[in-house]
Amino acid sequence: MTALWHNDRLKLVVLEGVVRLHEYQAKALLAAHGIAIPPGVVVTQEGEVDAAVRKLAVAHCVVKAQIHAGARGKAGGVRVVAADEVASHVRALLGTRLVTPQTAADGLPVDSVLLEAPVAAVSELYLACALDRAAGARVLLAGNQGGMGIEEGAKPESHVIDTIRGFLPYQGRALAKAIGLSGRAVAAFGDIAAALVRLAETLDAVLVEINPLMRLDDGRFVAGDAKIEIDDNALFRQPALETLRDARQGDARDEEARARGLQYIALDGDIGCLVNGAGLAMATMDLIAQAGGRPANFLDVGGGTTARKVAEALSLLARDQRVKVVLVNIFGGIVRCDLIAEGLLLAAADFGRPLPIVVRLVGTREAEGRQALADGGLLGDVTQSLEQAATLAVRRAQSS
Amino acid sequence: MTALWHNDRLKLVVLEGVVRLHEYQAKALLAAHGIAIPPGVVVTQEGEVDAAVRKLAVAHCVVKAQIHAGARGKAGGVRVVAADEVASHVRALLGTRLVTPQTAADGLPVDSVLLEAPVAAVSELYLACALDRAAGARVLLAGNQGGMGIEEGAKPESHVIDTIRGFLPYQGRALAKAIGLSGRAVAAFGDIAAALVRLAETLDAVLVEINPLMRLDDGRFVAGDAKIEIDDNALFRQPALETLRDARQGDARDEEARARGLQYIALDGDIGCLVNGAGLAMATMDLIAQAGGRPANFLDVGGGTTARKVAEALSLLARDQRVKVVLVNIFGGIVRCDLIAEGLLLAAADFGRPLPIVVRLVGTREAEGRQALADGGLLGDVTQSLEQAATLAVRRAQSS
Amino acid sequence: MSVLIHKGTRVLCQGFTGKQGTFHCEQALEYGTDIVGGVTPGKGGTRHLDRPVFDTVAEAMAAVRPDASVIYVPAPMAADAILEAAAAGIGLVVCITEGIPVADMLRVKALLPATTRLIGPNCPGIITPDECKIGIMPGAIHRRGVVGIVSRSGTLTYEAVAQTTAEGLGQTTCIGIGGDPVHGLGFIDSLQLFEADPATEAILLVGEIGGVEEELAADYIRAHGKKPVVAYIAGTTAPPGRRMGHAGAVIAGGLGTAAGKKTALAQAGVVVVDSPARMGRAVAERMAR
Amino acid sequence: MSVLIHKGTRVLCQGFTGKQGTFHCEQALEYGTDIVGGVTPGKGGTRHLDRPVFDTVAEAMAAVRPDASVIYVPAPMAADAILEAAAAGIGLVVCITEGIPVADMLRVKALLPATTRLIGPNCPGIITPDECKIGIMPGAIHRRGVVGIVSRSGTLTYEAVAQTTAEGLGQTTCIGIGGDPVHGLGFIDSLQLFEADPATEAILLVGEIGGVEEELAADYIRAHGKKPVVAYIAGTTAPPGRRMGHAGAVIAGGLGTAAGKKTALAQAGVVVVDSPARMGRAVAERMAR
Repeated sequence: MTALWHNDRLKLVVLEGVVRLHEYQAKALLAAHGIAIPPGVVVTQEGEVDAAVRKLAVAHCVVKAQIHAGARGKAGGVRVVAADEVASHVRALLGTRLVTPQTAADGLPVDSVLLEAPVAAVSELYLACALDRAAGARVLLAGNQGGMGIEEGAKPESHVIDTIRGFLPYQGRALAKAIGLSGRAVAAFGDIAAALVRLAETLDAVLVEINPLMRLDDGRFVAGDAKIEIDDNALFRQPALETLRDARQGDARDEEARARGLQYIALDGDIGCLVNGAGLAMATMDLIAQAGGRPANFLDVGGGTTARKVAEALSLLARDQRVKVVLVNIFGGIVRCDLIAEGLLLAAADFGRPLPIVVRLVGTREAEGRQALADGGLLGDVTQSLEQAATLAVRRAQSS
Repeated sequence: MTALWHNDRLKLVVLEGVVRLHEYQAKALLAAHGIAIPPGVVVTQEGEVDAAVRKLAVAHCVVKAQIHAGARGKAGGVRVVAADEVASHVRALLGTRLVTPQTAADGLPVDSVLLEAPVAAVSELYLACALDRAAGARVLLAGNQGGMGIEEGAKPESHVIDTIRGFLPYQGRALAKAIGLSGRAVAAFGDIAAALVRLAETLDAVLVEINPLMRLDDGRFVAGDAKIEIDDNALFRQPALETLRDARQGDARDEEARARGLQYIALDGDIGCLVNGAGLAMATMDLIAQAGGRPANFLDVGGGTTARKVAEALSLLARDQRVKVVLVNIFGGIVRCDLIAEGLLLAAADFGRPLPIVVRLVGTREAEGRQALADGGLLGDVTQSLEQAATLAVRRAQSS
Repeated sequence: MSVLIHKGTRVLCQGFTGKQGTFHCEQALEYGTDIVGGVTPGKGGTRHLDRPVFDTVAEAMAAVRPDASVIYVPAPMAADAILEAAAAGIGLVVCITEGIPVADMLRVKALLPATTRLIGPNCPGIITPDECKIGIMPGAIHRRGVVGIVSRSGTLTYEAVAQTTAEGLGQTTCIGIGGDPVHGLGFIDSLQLFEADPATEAILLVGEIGGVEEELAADYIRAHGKKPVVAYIAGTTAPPGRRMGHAGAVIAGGLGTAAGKKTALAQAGVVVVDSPARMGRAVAERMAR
Repeated sequence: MSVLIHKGTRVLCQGFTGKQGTFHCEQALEYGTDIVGGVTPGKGGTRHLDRPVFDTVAEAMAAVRPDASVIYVPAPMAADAILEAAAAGIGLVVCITEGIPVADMLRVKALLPATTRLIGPNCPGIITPDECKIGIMPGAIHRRGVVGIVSRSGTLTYEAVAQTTAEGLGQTTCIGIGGDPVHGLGFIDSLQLFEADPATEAILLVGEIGGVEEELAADYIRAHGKKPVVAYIAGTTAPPGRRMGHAGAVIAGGLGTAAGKKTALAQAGVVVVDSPARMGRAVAERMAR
């Protein structure tokens, strides 16, 4: 999780469903925008370590597992080791799954490792450009306690960016003064702050975070760690960034669903949910929980879905062996219930295993839809009641 | 010359002293911003022609000499030839100097030739993003008569761009309607106009001109020719563009002066001018002309110049064999006249040829400066009068 | 009575001749909406659905004087379309398009003149039953009545509508404000409109996790609310830190949880229902008090 | 009397501790200018030239209440410095820096609040003889007197000053507006100020080729000018299409020629001199009429 504060004024949101970049990718983008980063080399095989360490020419090396989650230090994913021990540490990391307080229980795969020269910092700061949805603008956040301490530390100073007028270095220097910087660091911080905003704007990033921002004794700064999240709605105009997406850092089912244009999020339960509309999908999950069950997923086939999409979504759920029952909840608005029924029948014919299904189908041509399900011999429960559908699904899951 | 109009409303200025790009470089930048260009290949040697023509796979080819001047067509610098005749045409162009109505009498060197597939245009338009200094903003200009006709044709439509709010495609579509476009061309034109403004802003261009902008029968557009001029004051943040500068397209003396931080422009006369300050330099040229002489150059050593710069500038003029006399006009303000005198003596000692010099030296420590010149044995006239200096210089030029 | 739109509202459609624009305008015309024309750059001068097509909103404005515009333009060009409508002087812009880049909406938000109200983007639209339907909601589930509905969600709004219809209450106007993190009209704007509308007797607010708009709405209701408000907040069981479909629906660092929103609303005197199946019932019960 | 600056003007310097800032502030202090402090980010809290140094203009504003700021900051950061001064509420900003990117000046022009006047950039500055010198002009050539001088050029201004001093006329205030195509204060602004200043008995305008500011000034003089105006335009012999030193001095497509400017000014009743050596003489003769 990104650092966030319970702060009535900031009203921050960090978007999910964005393209997340690895630390080394984010740092390369920072460097391209004039922000200093430590000398570093990425390795994906143990065999590349020797050349990398020679290139860095350091006695000690920071070995950083590249996964899309923070708190790596606590989990052994970030270590400072002697140059001759780097290879063995890289070997121990590559190919494993790293579990940190911010990952799921099964962790995330370590496919690459960043080797960096250590940085002698006199202090660690925090700097981020995020989205302030209450203000309807980007916001720059600066704190004089970065690193691990940011989540417990003092509230950072903030500057809401005027979208039209932009952000200039002098505003960054004011922020520097506000967090107590003095001397050469004032100008350097102002420049970095302005560069960070420019980077966010140029790359359609909804979050650019440098934590820690390491202050050197000569007043310069180096980005110790970096996180960038790109607005996926803007990828059509950021073709270079699309290629930075690392599908292996997401849930495989999430990625498959994404490829089919479905909004899917894997959860821990056993009741598969297939709903049209995000709000209704969340409401369906709420109902399942109230009825004592546990949803296996969030799945939104879209407010204006199609029979084909519904069929694909149902097949996706059926292939998930944890799913003991599927609850279909479709409010046919513009979409006709009879066509949805066809899609359900198509997919249900091909489950390949016994899988109870509960269907709630209402709205446009709902009578024809229910008739079609009956005619097609759907082996499941069909109801008009939202609450009854949830209760039925929970009962089927418990009895299977 | 760029197309410009005697138009009280527009008050256009196209800056000089900018970095000019070749057509092929400009087109590559257009393409990177989503504006279509014809398929093309640049060749710098005859041996590259065969492969280029094969790659283009066309029966006829447009052969375009790459120089920093327009009106190439009238001078044979743009021709459509059969594929098997391209090589001989390229051979005839490369290594020559092309003289067009827009070049100096000795033309410009043809070091590269662009080979393009012909474009079947149903009409030719004009589109440019320039600087409107009266408005203090960029301006978009659109005309429905492009190509050679633009300078005589109807006044183009214009849209002054709000620097802060920016320019959006819908404003480009309004411009499209204003110049009489209809059908698919309306949307396409709007997109190109917006892309052109974005390009100008992103690259610090003071001029981006597409002339002609070729309209195809399906409503799409292709850039027939393109001109981009980059603000040289902004090159510090456009490192990629600095490398596109082609020094061979400028006067060699201009380039040498530029490298030494002097503002120099070669002219046709025989009186070398060395002045501190651009306004005073122009005034000095005016005085020379009024006295019946012809300046060999404009040379501004800077309002706050140094003895070293003055010495370098004087040496530069002495090496120009057309220069028969040098007129030095220095108003010592912050700069001390005695130091300037030292610089003059330093360079004058080393002329290597008999070269009369007229020095007008006034301002801070002018008495000491004149004394220094006398003590140093400067072989020339020294005066305090601006008019007398010009008259003397003209007389020396005429009698040498 | 109603809010924002009524029988006499003249509606323009941007993206008129596209698949979405065509389909939903057919539905709207069938419902009785006074669609006076459309805009598709390049198709100006033609006719579509027996209505004139224009190249630009400015031309449409001059020719058919629309009061409102509905936008079905694809996401990359949607911000341009919103600002074009605003520049032409249209007072109400309803943007259905989903997937607009956040940066585009930041610019729209900053540039939108005070004279133009924006609903959406990424929303079902707005409907005053039996009078005017602007958007993609199924018209048939609505009934003219007394409940003002405002919602961040799409199909969940339809649940709310169907339930209030089933209760015999009907709706004055239903506003889908959309699920994007940066959008136009908000809960508070909508509450103000419903408070000022004599025909609206009760307000049903459908929120979801993420952001703080429900919390700010609670503050507003506590200070200014006079009419009964019932609310449902979707996402009680959503895991923190994951985006649920909308870009807007995400719980971050404890902000924007369903529990927090429910508490804030309840403390402002709002009847908060836990079950999405009980929204209509709760409104009826609250009104009967 | 004078325009814009006088004995009591409190001057701040941005880029105070740099080579340019130090040298020219020493000169200004020697001249008697009331320099109250300077700004150099990172040197806040120190002293320089026996004056306090601040990290930001806002801090300087709070501590020493300057009326004006002179900027010697390098070109890449100069626009930032101008806008910082304006944001801190400084009413007169004089930017000496040359080589500022045009795009930066476009932004400055668009963002500068009406409460801040900008002189420059790429200019010698402004001086009221014997009272206050803000900029890089040599103080010694000036004499307190009756001519208001406004010029686009640097050293050519010094010619004008030296000539009016030699004629015994002296100057009220001399304003160098700078040679860049996009700049702050213009000819018309300066003419307005001189017209309103009781001490100014005549105005000397020094223009050059490029742009249309002299032509617009001619329009202004024809309509509003009451005081005698003498003008010289540099660049009669400059070839079209080449930039003469300044970014601003270029003749393009027949626009901005010296001949055109001279004609416009002469038609407005201005005495136009052909020789730059006769500016002072011409003012004296015009005043003697």
